[in-house]
Amino acid sequence: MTRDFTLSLVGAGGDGVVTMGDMLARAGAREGLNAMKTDAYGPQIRGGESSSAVRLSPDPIYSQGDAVDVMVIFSWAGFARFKSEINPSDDAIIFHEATDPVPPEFKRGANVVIIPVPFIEIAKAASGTGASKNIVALGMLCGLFHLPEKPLRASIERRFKKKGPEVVASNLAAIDAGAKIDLAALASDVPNLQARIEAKRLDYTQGAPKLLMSGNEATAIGAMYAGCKFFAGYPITPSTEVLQILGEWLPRVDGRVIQTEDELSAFGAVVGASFAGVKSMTSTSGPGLSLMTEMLGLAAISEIPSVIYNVMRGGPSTGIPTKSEQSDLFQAIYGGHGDMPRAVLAPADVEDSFHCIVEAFNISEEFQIPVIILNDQLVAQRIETLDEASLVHEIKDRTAPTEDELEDYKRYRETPSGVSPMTAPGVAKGIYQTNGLEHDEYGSPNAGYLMHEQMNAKRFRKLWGIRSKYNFVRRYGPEKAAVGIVTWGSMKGPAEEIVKRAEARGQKVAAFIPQILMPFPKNELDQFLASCDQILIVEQNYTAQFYKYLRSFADLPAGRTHVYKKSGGRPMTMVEIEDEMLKILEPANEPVEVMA
Amino acid sequence: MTRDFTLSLVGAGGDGVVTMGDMLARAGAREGLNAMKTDAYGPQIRGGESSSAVRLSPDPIYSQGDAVDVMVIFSWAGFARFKSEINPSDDAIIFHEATDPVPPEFKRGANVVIIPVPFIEIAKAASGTGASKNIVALGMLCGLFHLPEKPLRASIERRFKKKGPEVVASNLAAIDAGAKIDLAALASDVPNLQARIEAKRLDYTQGAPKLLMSGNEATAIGAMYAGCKFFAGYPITPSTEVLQILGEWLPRVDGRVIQTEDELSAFGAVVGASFAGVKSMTSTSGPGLSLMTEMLGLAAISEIPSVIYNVMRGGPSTGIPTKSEQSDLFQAIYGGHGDMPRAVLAPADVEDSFHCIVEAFNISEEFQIPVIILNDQLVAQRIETLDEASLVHEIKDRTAPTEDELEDYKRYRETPSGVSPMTAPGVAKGIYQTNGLEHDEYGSPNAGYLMHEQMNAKRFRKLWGIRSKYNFVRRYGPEKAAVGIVTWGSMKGPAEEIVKRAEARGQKVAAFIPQILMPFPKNELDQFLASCDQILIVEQNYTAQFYKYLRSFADLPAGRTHVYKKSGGRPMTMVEIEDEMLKILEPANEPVEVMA
Amino acid sequence: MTETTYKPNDYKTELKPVWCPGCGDFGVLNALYRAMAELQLVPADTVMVSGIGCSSRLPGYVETYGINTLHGRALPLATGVKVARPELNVIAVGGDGDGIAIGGNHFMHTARRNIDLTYIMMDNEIYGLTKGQAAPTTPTGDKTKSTTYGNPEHSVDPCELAISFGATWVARAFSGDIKLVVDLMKKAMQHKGFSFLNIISPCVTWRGDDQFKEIRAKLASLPADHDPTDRAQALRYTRETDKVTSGVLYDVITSSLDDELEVIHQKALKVKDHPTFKEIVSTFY
Amino acid sequence: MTETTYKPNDYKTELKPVWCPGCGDFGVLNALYRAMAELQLVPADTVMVSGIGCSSRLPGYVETYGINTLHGRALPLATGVKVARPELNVIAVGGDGDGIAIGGNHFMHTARRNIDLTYIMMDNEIYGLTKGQAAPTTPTGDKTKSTTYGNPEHSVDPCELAISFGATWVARAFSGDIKLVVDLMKKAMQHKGFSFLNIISPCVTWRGDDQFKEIRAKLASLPADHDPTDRAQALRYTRETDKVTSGVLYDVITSSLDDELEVIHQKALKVKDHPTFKEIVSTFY
Ligand SMILES: Cc1ncc(C[n+]2csc(CCOP(=O)(O)OP(=O)(O)O)c2C)c(N)n1
Ligand SMILES: Cc1ncc(C[n+]2csc(CCOP(=O)(O)OP(=O)(O)O)c2C)c(N)n1
Ligand code: SF4
Ligand code: SF4
Ligand SMILES: [Mg+2]
Ligand SMILES: [Mg+2]
Repeated sequence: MTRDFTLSLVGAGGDGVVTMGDMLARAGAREGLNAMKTDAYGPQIRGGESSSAVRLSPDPIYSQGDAVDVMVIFSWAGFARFKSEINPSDDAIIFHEATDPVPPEFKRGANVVIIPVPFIEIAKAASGTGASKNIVALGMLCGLFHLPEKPLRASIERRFKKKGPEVVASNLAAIDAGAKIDLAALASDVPNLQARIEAKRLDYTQGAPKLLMSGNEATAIGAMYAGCKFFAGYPITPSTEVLQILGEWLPRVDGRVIQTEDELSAFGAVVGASFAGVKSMTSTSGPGLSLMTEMLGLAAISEIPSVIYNVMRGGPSTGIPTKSEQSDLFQAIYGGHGDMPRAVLAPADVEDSFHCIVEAFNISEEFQIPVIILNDQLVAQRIETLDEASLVHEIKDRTAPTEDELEDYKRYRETPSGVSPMTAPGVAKGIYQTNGLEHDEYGSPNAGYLMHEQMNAKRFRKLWGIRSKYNFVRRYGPEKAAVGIVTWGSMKGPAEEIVKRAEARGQKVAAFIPQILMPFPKNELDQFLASCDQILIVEQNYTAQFYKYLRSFADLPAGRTHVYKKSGGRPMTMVEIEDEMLKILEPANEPVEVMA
Repeated sequence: MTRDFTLSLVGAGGDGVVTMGDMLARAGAREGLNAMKTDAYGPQIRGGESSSAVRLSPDPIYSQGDAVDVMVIFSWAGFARFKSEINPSDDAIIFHEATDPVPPEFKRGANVVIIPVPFIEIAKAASGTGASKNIVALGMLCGLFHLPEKPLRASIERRFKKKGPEVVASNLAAIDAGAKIDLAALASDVPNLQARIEAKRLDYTQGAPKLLMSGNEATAIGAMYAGCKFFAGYPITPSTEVLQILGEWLPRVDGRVIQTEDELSAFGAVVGASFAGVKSMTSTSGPGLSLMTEMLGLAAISEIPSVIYNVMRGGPSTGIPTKSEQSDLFQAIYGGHGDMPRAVLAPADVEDSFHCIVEAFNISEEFQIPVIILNDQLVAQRIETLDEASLVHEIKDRTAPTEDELEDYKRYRETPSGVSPMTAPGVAKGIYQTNGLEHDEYGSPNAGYLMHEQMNAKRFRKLWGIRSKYNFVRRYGPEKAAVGIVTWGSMKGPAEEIVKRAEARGQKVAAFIPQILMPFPKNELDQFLASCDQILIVEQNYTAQFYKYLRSFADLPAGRTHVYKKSGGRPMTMVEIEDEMLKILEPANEPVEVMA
Repeated sequence: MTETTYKPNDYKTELKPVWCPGCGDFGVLNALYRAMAELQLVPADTVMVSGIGCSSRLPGYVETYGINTLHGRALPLATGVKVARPELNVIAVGGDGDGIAIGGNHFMHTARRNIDLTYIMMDNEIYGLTKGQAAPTTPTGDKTKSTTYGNPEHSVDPCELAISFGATWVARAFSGDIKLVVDLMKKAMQHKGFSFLNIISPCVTWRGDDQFKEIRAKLASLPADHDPTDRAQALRYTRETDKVTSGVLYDVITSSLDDELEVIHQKALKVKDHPTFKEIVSTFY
Repeated sequence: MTETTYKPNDYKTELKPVWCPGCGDFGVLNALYRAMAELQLVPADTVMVSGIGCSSRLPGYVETYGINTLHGRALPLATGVKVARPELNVIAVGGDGDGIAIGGNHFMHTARRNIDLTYIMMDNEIYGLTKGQAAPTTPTGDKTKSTTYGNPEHSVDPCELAISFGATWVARAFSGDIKLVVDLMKKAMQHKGFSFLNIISPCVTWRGDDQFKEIRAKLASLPADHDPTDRAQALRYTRETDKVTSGVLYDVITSSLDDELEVIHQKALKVKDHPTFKEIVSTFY
């Protein structure tokens, strides 16, 4: 028995492995299990290879997991595409479609069990079509590994209801047929098969159903929660879901959604709508964020609240559009000509995605500043379970000017906080013109250097206020640690797991994960740095963007700071980071030099 | 007598002060004097206030100068607009149009002399029109202060030849009339007038004529020198001159120039033309640079040589389009999603502008990488004298693949330098497709994470090669110094002057000015840091972009590093930086905290 | 509110225009004050949006809410304002370079979507603010600061483009002809949908003082029987070189995106009327 | 060189298209191989440029120099290639979203300048690569991934736009009708100036398998007396909803920017023929 079960499904086009993964994760969530699922696709637009990894556990799940316990392979050719990304555990059990024999080049671990199963044949016999082989496989897996079969059946009924009772019935028949597969007959040559399967059976008791959603979904509902009433966007992988979900839902709560001709206009419309007094956002990915650079400056200088949700994929340029990488940090923090303030947030998991979007609106509205959220594709597109109770967050609104402030109304009035009273069209005494030219307190163009310095100071002063109010940081591990891991975004999962495992081994390892990157919670970081003997900065990009950013304002301890960074394209595994961390505990290790 | 003469001319629309400044600087250059001239304008498109400052000296000129020796004011209303930017010296002599009396609010220094002169009346009498009052003033100034009258007359002849002999004659008459002005009569109340004027007479002997050009002009001719044969651009202040000059000149040397619909297409066309094998560039300013962000990533990943000349104006957004600021550094160094290499250069004066553009083409062509030049508006649009002999620079070209390399041609072949053989259309065996998707050595799309890491490494490896070959740095002052100033761009002038003045005072002050900012000449910087007790970083922007960038890779000495930064809009004066430097020599001074 | 009627001067702000003496944009501005007064537009309920250029400075001189955006991006922001707050009057203004060069795509798509706003282009056939480079409207062959040897490109007619893009109301006028401009501005603002008014507004500084005279000489009116609902007929008056025909070239009614979004709103409410957050979240079980 | 004649297969690269089985783009690709062979285009002297989208993957499958650029930016790069090296054959390809949504402005200006290149649009009325959102070509009312309640926007006809923008050769064809596509591709490439070929190329994945049947049913040919030099006549075949008329809608000759730049070159040489650097510099004394 195990409390942690990771399954990997691989197939060619039409094999339905993504559906399988989805149904299983959903079934798990209904049973009250924690679930996490990540899909991967080849370059084909449709009909290409795909894979789906599902992790289920009654205990917290930190990441998709490094090694896979059980695999179902419908197509070895498909598997070939993903083989560098899928890591079967030493004693994995691999089921494969019997008509597609194991290719000679497949290197199996000594203790790995490989069992051919005639999924297609069984599916045909049970339901009249080989297409339901994925459902057969689900039935088999449930029976063998104690996966949540009941909710799976319910979900089949729901999913196929529209297609008529026969379809439902034939799919249920496929489940049954799968459950009845006689493994002993198929794998008579495998010693101890029953015991090995037994060892991988999921040990759990049913609990209250959990929500299951992706980071993009959590962002979309978070936006609605925050009161967003205008969305403009342009489709781009891996963030398009936000446009699609809000396109469906926002009109139901009196919001409006438009798809624009490009990203320049998407963010432009957001700035316009927000000027008009409506909470507004866009979503995009790297190429779109780059295109929004100039408009970001307009939002900053005209102090118009606005939110950009950016999902990071592999870069630069079109790069690797479907894979995760943490390489838009520089663009988010520094992108744009001139000195322009902005805030930058980075969710560390699906639940955070909800909190970050609400926080983004809060910061943006309260401080009249553009806010960028950087989500990892990994978090944005994987699905995770969460508790409904966690979806609660304070909501802030733009404060309307007082009557006093409307006398001789100064849109950009000097204030200690840098935040000035902001009206919206309709207020007779609050009329003003804003612009991207430097301006005086009324908003009138002014090219004087003293005014420029004053207005820069006003705009940047807001960052201090944000920093003092918003210091959303996660810290794991003991008060004093031998190694402190500093990382962000999706790397939180592995980092948290490493801390837990170190604790179990009696090692003192801590982790620091900021959800707000700009303005950076520097005090919290300084405390953390002071509490650790060695620092390991972990990030998924080639140029060590996070490390360089931290260096630019923090005093990282010389000779005791280490960087582990890597290009994206495959999630960093917990084990590789842990190995790096363990190396640091050996004294001979030298810090890395990183190019300027 | 003086060897350093600074004149400031201020007028309203139509007063012709900019022409005056121009003629005077040109006359100086012809005489072999060093000259520097900077103009300034009010917000009116035409007919608004303008001012022109001219500095002349037989000795090197480092900057436009902090204080003004002599002023001509045609309009006190015009002066009011610039008063915070013009600083008359304690014993300045101010001539003003007699019909426009000194306004009561004008605060004159105790030793400042103010002399009303009926320029308009004299002009009318001499040439029949008050419009030549600026020429009258020039005649007067030449006579009084020993300014180069002969070349001035020659230039009047050339300038007005097209308008006919009467116009020439009347302008020459204006010069004569100015020269004959009887100052003693106009300023009978000024004690010691003759001696005071005498003190400000320029002491020089005629030398070989010098070139006189702006940074934008030096850039345009440098581009031609480097072999640029394609230019695409979109007009934007303060860099439009490059488009205009190349539009006129490039076709004469078989080059082509197009004005595109926007900056995205301008840089796109450059990348296309360069792919086709032709040395290509664009010019722009902040807003345009922001718009080119996405295309920069394409140039980086597809490794297409390309040059962007960016003139920095006041930001963010439209900001202050006609004024200087060093605030596009972050965008140039960090702008863009994903990890994307680029090189960044920054000329420190007009002559450097020539060298930097040639160097930009060299780096770009040799390393197949986009190169951005950041010029300060101050350098780009002021005019300066230089020696023709200085306009010499080595030129590098793209290396064509060898026959061997064309067998099984790999456009992105792994090489130790990261530079791969690059063909151009027309070469039968060198056909390849490039793209913004991550790709393998042939250029075919490849989303594998190992390939991505490999290609990132290949692309970034080029930076090490550039760093080892191109370390264009200026260093002034003693080997060991009490204070070392680290600055860039137009701040070189004041820094160099401060070093000279400190030397004269017996203080040990050094300065370090890199012309290449990315990859940064780190070894040279480290040596400099090691050679100075205290470090003063000087830059003209609000957020200390240069300081933060330096921090991100260099170990600035803790507790001994100081930052002096300020928003743009007015050139930083030598004196204010010197004051800051002097403060550091007092031990009580504390380093500044700068926001993350 | 005590004030109930607005006079032209009530729409004036304290800012003094930065334009050159004699610039055509003064006529546009004065006409706008009058048109607004005649329509009694409520300043607080009106938003003017512009790009960057001499002409784009105009919102600063009009007492309404205003956004001076980026070069070429007036229409995206105007779209955001109108879609988010359909009850507001939205007027976008700017130059020919702003609207047709860098902003051409937004012009196309805003017209196509028939967003209910008025777009006034001050067409001077040049880039004024940057001191005289060729615009897409600059006649072929003309020498400008950026075309030493004459403009090598074919020029466009903004009204032709507007009609092709899908604008539902398109007119042309000359800034020297204030009465007509006022009249057309009023009609444009009253039109339901995207109305485009091209005002020939000479740049005396970079195109010369003669422009006013030359254009006035070419001015022509639409024939009495012109049918502005006939697209082909309307297009006949574009690409004219010998004449500048002013008046309402095109005028039809089709659905506007802001209306269609209300239709969607109603459809969406039928599917699920104001779900609570809990209801939204529950779809993720 | 030993090889003197090219067969369609010689233009094939080793890459296997990533397109879905049945995608209309296969027909376009095959037609292109044939058209190139019939014209005996020299691969080394040909540059294909595309944006981003399913269709924009095409250059990778054709043995010529190629640049897969950014979403929407094929034409600026194609312009750079052609202006810098006028002797090359330049073919730009891409999707309707790429060319009309994000790239619409470049479409307009490249057509206006009449750059001598061929632009082939694979029009599937959808964003294919991003999995099925509405494009500017998606019919009004259609439900897509981004228009749950039906597309609220008016759609455009790419050929109408091309003609309005100033393209000098405009044709429409259906990817299922390979013979005509080959023929039109050849004509397009032989045209001197900006030629635009709109190929209806169904997306079976996001628009459904029926597309091929439906379009085939609507296919119509131009009448024999169609005069492709008559702009108004050409425009008549745009915005059709009941028919899909294929063939050469428009075909005229005007100067192309690349030619005009050569005229400028000659003018410039007359002013100053190949000045040395010293001569250039001497103007700054
Ligand atoms: C992104 C960007 N590119 C270029 C500019 C420079 N620029 C400002 S206004 C302008 C063109 C002005 O022409 P037009 O829009 O016709 O307005 P006009 O001044 O003629 O009224 C340009 C190119 C800019 N501000 N921003
Ligand atoms: C700047 C930018 N925005 C968005 C995208 C995402 N994107 C890729 S292709 C595409 C649209 C594809 O549609 P189309 O051009 O019609 O080509 P098709 O796939 O239909 O052939 C989009 C929106 C991108 N790659 N870059
Ligand atoms: S430059 Fe031209 S358009 Fe601009 S204000 Fe002057 S006259 Fe008007
Ligand atoms: S998604 Fe559509 S356009 Fe793309 S390859 Fe598939 S069928 Fe073709
Ligand atoms: Mg204009
Ligand atoms: Mg498409």
